[in-house]
Amino acid sequence: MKKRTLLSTHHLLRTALTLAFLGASACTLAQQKSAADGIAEYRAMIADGNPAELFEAKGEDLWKKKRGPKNASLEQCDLGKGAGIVKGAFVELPRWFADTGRVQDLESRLLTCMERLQGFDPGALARTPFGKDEQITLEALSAWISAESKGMRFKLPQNHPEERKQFEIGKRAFFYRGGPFDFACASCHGEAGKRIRLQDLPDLTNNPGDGVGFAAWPAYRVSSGELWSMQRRLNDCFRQQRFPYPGYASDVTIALGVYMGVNAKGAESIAPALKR
Amino acid sequence: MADPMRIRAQSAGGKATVRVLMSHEMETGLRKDSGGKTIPAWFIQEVSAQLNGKTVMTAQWGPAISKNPYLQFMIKGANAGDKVTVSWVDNKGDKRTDEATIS
Amino acid sequence: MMKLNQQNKVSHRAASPQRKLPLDRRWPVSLALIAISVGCASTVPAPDYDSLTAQMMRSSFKEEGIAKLGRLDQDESNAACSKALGGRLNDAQAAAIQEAALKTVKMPTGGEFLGDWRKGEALAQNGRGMTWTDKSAAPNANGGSCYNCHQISKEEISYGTIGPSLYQYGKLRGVTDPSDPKAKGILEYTWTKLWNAKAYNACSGMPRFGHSGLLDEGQLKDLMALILDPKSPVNR
Amino acid sequence: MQTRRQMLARSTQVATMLITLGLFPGAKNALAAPYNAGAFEAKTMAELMKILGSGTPTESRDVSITGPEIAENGAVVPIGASTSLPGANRILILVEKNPSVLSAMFEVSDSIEANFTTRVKMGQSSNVFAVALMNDGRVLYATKEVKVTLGGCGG
Repeated sequence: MKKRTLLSTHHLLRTALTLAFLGASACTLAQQKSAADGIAEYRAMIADGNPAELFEAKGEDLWKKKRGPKNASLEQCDLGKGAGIVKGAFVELPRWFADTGRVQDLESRLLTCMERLQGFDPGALARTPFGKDEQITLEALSAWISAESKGMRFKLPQNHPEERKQFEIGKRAFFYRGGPFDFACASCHGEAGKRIRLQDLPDLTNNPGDGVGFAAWPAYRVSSGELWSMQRRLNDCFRQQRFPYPGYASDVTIALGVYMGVNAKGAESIAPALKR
Repeated sequence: MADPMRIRAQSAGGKATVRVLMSHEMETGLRKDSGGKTIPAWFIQEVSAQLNGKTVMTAQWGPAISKNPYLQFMIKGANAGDKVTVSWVDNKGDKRTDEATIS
Repeated sequence: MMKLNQQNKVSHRAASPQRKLPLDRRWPVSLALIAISVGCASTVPAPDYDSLTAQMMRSSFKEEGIAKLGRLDQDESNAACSKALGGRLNDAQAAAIQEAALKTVKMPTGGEFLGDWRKGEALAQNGRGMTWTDKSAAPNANGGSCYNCHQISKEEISYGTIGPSLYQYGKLRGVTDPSDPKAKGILEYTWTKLWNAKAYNACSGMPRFGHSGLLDEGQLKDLMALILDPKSPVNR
Repeated sequence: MQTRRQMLARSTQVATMLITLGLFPGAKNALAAPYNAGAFEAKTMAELMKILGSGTPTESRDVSITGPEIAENGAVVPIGASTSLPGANRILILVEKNPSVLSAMFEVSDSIEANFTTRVKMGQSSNVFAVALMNDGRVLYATKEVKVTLGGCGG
């Protein structure tokens, strides 16, 4: 709701800016260059002091705090490297979990832990809108857990047949065209060196580089002042793709996570990053 | 209760650079929700910092400071091991104080 | 949208999850192929990822506002181009899709192709419409999103590069007088591209603005004027 | 919107409360002035100076302002304000085209550098100002234009 107001303000801002530029007359190429440089300078100025740190601190607290109907902490949660091991877990997710018989990403795994250890209803957690109630918990937890693998390189396991199957299905979901615009994930992220407006688009069919694309989420969004998890990032991609609404931690989001994560092999994680 | 701040304080050459992140909505009071109702203003108005218990800085802020505010300032005559305390109070009277040791 | 869905019916059925096991009907064929090509029947066939994907898409999404589940339906172009995983279609398949797309194009009534380039510029700037947070799916609620992917007027420096630059589109194609019969070819070509871009490129990444009911005839004329009117900043 | 009087009344209340709570141990020294709600409602720099009881501002090379040429998002614009001159008692950060010009007002003490960095919201492209109020009554400023833009698509 707040978001709508914000978006329309942005729209007005951009219109105003366009009008301002209509008055300008310098060479397009030079303008292009300076705009890109200017934005790079801006990003460098705000890089130090990423408010994502506030969410990391909160996430660490929430991990250790006794909560939920069972009044238990998440300290015994197995994120794939054994109960309670957080460091290095993030750069290997999504992966196969024998106890649930599923491939899970960070957030669907957190739903499992919050259900089994703390007694929360995972369906209710998944239905909670982003930025509200226990979703705030999930966002903070993903900020902290990802931060514990900061600087490490992605190496998703592909040993289990189900992990390989999810990669194949995720690839097909990535190229799945639909909706009134005929868009797929690949429409924007299938090729290197492209932009939407001035925004660089990472090629997610390959490793687009350290701290880019898959290796940059969760992130603090400057525009809304919120911490966006990968689930929320994907949700907004599908919104802009003009698709229906993807369920939180639904199969398609996990399969896409496997596809993008495996492609990002070797990329250094900078999550939680800072994004426009 | 408000979430804790993140305070980093580093000394060099007898001066400490203090960088603070605060967790706050900083709502301007000018935005409307989807129903067209104005979202009431809610923002940090006063910030202060102390070095070993002595006030060295106070500031007044308006709603134009960004959400989850960032502040950087430099304290003279501060050394590693000294304590820096930062406090804020918002327009609803909510407040928060956190402490960090200068490194 | 209605049109799209009707057209989709044939291909939609093939991928529909209601048909429990489309696999069953495909196995004998693929097994036979394996037997012929490898000459060994002990190979374990790979799962049918396309069907699994189709089922997963169905179960993962829910309707929200104007974004109904029918948006997951694929017509022939979308189904074929998805399946190609970013690769090219074979020539015959591409030609068939393009031919079908060309037949969908409705030329403007009264033979007038160009509207107001100023309105066209506003539409090109507007990237809104058709998401689950938009209230209406009617053309007047939609922008053209053109600058998201194309350079158009040189004054707007915030443009995307997914599509080719359209700066001086008309000028480079020698359109000095749009009413000249010599310009008719390029006018029709451009109109067709805007109406249904799949008419020239089976897997074009551009939305089918006319065919999918995203923009109405008046709006398309305004976009035409933006890139073809010699008075538009794009061509000056 | 609150009237200015209501805001003033409330901020006095808050200040009183703070002093009672002992939250500002330094409240008794000159540093902690009560919240100046009026200053944060001023629409122009001239109006602001009147409210603060200060003189006419003059541009000075001894005051500096840092900020980006282009801000990718107006919600977060990093701005630094400082002066190399001794004898500054306040440093202000102003955004000319915001609904109210004053964003932040820092009190300078002997224990602190007259150098502050924070992040402000900008509704549109605008000039931003760093203003130093000097003990001798001079009001010095530096200014810089920041363009506000947005990347990404409009959806």
